[in-house]
Amino acid sequence: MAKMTLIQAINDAMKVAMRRDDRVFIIGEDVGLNGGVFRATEGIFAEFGEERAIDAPLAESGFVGVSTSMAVFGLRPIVEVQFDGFLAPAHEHLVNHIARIRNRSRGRFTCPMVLRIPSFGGIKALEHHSESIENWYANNPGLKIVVPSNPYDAKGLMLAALEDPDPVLYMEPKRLYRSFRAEVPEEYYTVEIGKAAVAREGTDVTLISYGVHVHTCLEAADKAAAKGISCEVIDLRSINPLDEETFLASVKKTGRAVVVTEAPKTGGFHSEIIARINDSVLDYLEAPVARVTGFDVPMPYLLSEDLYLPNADRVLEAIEGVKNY
Amino acid sequence: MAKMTLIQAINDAMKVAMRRDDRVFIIGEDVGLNGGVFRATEGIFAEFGEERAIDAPLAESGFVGVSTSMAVFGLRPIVEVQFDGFLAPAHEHLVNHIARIRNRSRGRFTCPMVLRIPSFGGIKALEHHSESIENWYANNPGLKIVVPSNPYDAKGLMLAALEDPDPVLYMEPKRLYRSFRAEVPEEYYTVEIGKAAVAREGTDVTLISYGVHVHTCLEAADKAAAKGISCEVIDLRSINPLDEETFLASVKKTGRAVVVTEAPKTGGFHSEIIARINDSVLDYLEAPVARVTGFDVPMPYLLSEDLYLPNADRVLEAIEGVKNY
Amino acid sequence: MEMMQSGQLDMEQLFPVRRVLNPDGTLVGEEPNFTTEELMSAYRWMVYLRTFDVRALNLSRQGRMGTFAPFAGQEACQVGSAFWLRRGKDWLFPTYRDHGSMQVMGVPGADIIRYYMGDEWGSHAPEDVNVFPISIPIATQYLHAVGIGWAAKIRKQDNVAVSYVGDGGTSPGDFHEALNFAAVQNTGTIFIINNNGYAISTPNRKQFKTKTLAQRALAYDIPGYRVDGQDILATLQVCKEAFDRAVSGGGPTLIEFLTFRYGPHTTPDDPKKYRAQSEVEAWQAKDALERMKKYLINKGLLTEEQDAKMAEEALAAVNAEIAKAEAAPRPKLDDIFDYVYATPTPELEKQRAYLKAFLAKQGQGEAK
Amino acid sequence: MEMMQSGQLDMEQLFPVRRVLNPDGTLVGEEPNFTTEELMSAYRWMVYLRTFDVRALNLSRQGRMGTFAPFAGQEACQVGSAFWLRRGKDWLFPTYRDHGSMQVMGVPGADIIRYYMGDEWGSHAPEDVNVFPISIPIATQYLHAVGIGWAAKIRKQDNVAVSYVGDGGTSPGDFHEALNFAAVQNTGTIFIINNNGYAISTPNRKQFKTKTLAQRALAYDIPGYRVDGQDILATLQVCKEAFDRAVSGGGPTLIEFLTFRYGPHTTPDDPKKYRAQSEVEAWQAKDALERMKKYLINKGLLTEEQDAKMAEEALAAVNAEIAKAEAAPRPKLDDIFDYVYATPTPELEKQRAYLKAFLAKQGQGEAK
Ligand SMILES: Cc1ncc(C[n+]2csc(CCOP(=O)(O)OP(=O)(O)O)c2C)c(N)n1
Ligand SMILES: Cc1ncc(C[n+]2csc(CCOP(=O)(O)OP(=O)(O)O)c2C)c(N)n1
Ligand SMILES: [Mg+2]
Ligand SMILES: [Mg+2]
Repeated sequence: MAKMTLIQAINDAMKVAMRRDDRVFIIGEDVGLNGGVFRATEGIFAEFGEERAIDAPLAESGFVGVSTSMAVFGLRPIVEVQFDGFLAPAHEHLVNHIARIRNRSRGRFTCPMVLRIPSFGGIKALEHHSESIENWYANNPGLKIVVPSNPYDAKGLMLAALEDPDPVLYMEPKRLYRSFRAEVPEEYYTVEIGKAAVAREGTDVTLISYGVHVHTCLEAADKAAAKGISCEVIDLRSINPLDEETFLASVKKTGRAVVVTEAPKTGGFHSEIIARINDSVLDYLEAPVARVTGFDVPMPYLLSEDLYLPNADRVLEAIEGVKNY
Repeated sequence: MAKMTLIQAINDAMKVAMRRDDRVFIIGEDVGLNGGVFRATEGIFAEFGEERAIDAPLAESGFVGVSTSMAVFGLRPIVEVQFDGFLAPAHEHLVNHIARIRNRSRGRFTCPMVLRIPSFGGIKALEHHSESIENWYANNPGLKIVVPSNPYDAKGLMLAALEDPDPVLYMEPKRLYRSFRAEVPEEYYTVEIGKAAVAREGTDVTLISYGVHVHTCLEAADKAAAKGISCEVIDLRSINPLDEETFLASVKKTGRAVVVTEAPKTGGFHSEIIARINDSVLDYLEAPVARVTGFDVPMPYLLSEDLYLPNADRVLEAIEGVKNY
Repeated sequence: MEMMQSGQLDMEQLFPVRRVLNPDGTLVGEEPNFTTEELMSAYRWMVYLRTFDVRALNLSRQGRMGTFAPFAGQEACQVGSAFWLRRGKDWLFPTYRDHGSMQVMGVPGADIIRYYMGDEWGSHAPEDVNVFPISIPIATQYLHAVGIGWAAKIRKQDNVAVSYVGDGGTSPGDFHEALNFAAVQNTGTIFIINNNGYAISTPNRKQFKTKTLAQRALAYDIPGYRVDGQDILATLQVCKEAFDRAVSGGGPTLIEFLTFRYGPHTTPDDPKKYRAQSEVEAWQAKDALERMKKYLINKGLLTEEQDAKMAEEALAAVNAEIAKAEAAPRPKLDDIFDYVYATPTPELEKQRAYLKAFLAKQGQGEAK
Repeated sequence: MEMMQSGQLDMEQLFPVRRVLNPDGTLVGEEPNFTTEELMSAYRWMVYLRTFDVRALNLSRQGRMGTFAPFAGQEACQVGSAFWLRRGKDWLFPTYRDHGSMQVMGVPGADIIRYYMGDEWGSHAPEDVNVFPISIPIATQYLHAVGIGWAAKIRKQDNVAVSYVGDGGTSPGDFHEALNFAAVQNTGTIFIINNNGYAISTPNRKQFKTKTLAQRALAYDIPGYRVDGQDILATLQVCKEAFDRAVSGGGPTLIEFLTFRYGPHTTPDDPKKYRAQSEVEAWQAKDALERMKKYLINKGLLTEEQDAKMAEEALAAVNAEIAKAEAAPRPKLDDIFDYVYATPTPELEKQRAYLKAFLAKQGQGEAK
């Protein structure tokens, strides 16, 4: 075991995978010699050479598009998009090809690819560098979407994604890259894609989130505890497949829920969670499910970023709202 | 008054607008001499010439991108994307520029543009020609999204969209292009963007949809009536802004709701409607809101299309489900 | 002054149209060195494909399949570009109009008909045939072709990939990104442009300013060619050169075929709206099949009788493929759920169960 | 054989590097015809911008603004390309590194600092300054520039638009789509490529295969130039030719500036990871400001004293802009809701009210 930050865990996972499987390679902008703008690929160029740590020309459609057939050919691409907002040029390849090739060819061709997307806000970056883009793909069958919230899951989900026979969007919460360290096994292990985790057990209110805001929820849960409210925190870990069993069981138990995501409110993925609760455990609800989200505005520039982002106090207010409904 | 099909109403609206305002022009693939692959722009090239009915090179990013600054310059582009699935190459321009230029420049630059998107399935077309792409943009502030369900609204919403100071995605249900005719005033009029319509009044169950499936709901309502269930049908007409008042009032009255959309189920826009019901009128619900949607699969090729699409019988089953809950 | 210089370049002269046979079937220059077998095989393919295309368009018109994109007029481009590829080794990334090339590469005609009937099984290529499903999103397939060459390079293999676009397909950004990636990585990729003069109704002059598309190669320092697309010997010759270059690590090639589609863009299209009948006739006078036929007859390799027989055989073969397609089982309900992922998600299983239960209740069972 | 032909073209010879001043400030050829006022104004701008850039990078390092992209080393490209534009008439579509051009065009330095501090108001150009907000999505702005020329054509006006990309910015599809659209429509667009050798860490050789980027012009039949980006007289001269062409309906021009950024890509970047110090020094030896200064002194238009004074004035001016920016009001809560649409939706008003109520409850009022 070693103490690693989330980005070290991602880096370690990629190295472990590349040592085990020579079909795995990394492609993207500045992922080679430079080790990535976030240093996620630090040391990989040195250890594996420029054929497996590829600095592509600056064209997302291009390197996502070529990676598609490289995966079909039998390689295992890890594609790094430099920032969330810059995945947009590759949208056509994701929705019309990568997500569909297995289905279109009735299994004749498949596209096992991991697309790494540094995601979400909170690091006071320039515009287009702090986006919540999961909703571009949450309604797009054929893709899987995972979001780690801690170093252990980051490594395990990356290795699981590389084993997965289907394309996986791996959304990395930038804000957590270096925010804390945790124990991470040095050896190979996987965290099953499609299984949520109970990050904290509780009895009064269920808090549901993924990525950064699992921590916002944990912080809010502490504050709520101080006020005598016991919160259970669910870390979805995977947006697709969505592990409804875990959060439905919790809501069944607590009868109260708060969903926390960072994307704009209207049409955000959190609404699917509310819909699932409606589908299956409506009768157990003691109060409407509360949602703490971003606002229906473009991600503000850094001076106004904090106004936009969900925080523990906003979650706490929502917790009290559903508790005292 | 004249009886028009939905596509004739769209054609008429564009001509009316172009006669009133010489800043309005149409750009897209084959929209000029050929009159568009659906004949939506029939006669416009002849009447307004090739500078106002522009056959662009085959590049969606290109003609959506140039139209952005043409709108900023002071013109009023109507951009036709040939089919829903081919909007993907222009995704970057929509999410990073068109939706944001007003906000980014604090009102200094604006982008009044109407993007026409022949949408949804039901016409047994080739693949990528029958997509429900509203979810790419339903979580994207800065854009408006409208979907007409009849010729009268089609003309009124088009003219309203052309008056709108902000970009409007105008999703055209291909399946309704020629499916029926209705009275459409010859003169200029607008249908306010952001106001839903009560397509049919009822007391027992509220059916909420837009576009093609307003008709699926009406058909189901007939079948339900035969079984003694009175359904109210809400035609949202606009996805953004979303007129929650109208459907919340109805659900408050009926206590039962079925949401019908064609996109894949998970993460579809219908879940936002369920979330809004949860937010505001949960206590009035006699049963969980039912959803009749597409499945979590890519839009099937034409032989399997009918398996995928919501139909009146599936809606009827849902109506009985919520009624007998 | 730099401007003058580049402006001075005469691209039509820099990229002369490669031609081996004159429209009347006589040789432009010296005899090309193809074996009799190659000559006969190429011609037989064209005869078969012309027949296939005409019958398929009829099927579509009769509603026995959905919208179809015919290629009649472009046979020499399709056959020449797929002719040299190694089955089971090389790759082909077609558009909706390249079912000629697909069949030369080994895709059964029945599969193509099934695709256009609206069955995904039509895109399930035989195990030893590396033909990607038809790409309808224009130009995206150019990048896929580059990925194969790049992957092959990494694996120290020599797989060649051919991909196609039309004249309109040279406008999307992916066309540029693909050529640039291929040039930088020196991949074994053959980029075909089937310039048939129109993108649906949009003529070349509204699509690009230049007199040639081959000159796009100059932007990437890769070889570019213009070829008479109605001359099977020219298409075979240039594609062989490109194939040899690709296999030997010589990198990518851009080939512009000057050709024409005799029919509509797709079934519902009405070409009279945007092009003159005289233009169609002018091209038909240069027909690739006629030209090759005359050449073979002059060479004593073919008689009218043999030709008529070949046509009969082609028709029989096409009809057999159609029969096979129409006899094939219709797609099953499970098909739409089984191939979204290697293993359906729990949610997908619920949806499958819901649909089956619903249909059962409707007394429809699996049927539609 | 066609291949040989195009392969034979020597692009470096076809697109010779335009240079007016040698690195030592002496003339390459005959005296260019610029007025003394133009010469002094161009030099003064470079001195001001160098000062601005150095100070801004420091502000960023001190945390007084966010991540910043410095352009020191590229002043001659920025000044030369914006110099001839008509305020209130022509348009400029900058990248994150073109705040030099933006200021020459009339954007206050204070606005640029506010932008990098993280305030959208920094992108609110003065009413008579048609400078689009910085485009960070690479190459998208090239299409915006084409749209202006096209719209102007439709409105029978002669507005010129200039847009920029770096060497990396030539790879996205939008670069190709923009050049093709501009060529077809013959728009009055000036396409600048600031080729500074690297896209963050990625060197030219991994970005493209060719020896020049100017040759991309050959793919569209538009004029292309290569220019010494450290020579203000060369950049002014070529850009004037391009401007005159654009205004007179002569169509688009592609200009490749050979230049270099002395500093990091952006504040957090460490160039030592990917380039040698010797390379930086080699470029600094060709510095545009030094070169022009020598020229002006030789010409008797400038003395060391005047130069020193100019530097002082520049520093004072820059400090004034910084002071203005730091004194500017911080963005208000309402700002994030007021500009999403011309009129906020009912839902947005609810969200605004919720946020205000929440902050009030937190006792934070409007403040953060
Ligand atoms: C990205 C995209 N946009 C639009 C279309 C619709 N479309 C199908 S074929 C076609 C014209 C293609 O013309 P060309 O590239 O010349 O090929 P051809 O059909 O002439 O063989 C268009 C616009 C598409 N398939 N993909
Ligand atoms: C579409 C897109 N992808 C990635 C990025 C991240 N990024 C910002 S600058 C840059 C390098 C640009 O290099 P170049 O075009 O040469 O311009 P320079 O920075 O050297 O001036 C990259 C990859 C981006 N801004 N946009
Ligand atoms: Mg064509
Ligand atoms: Mg650069």
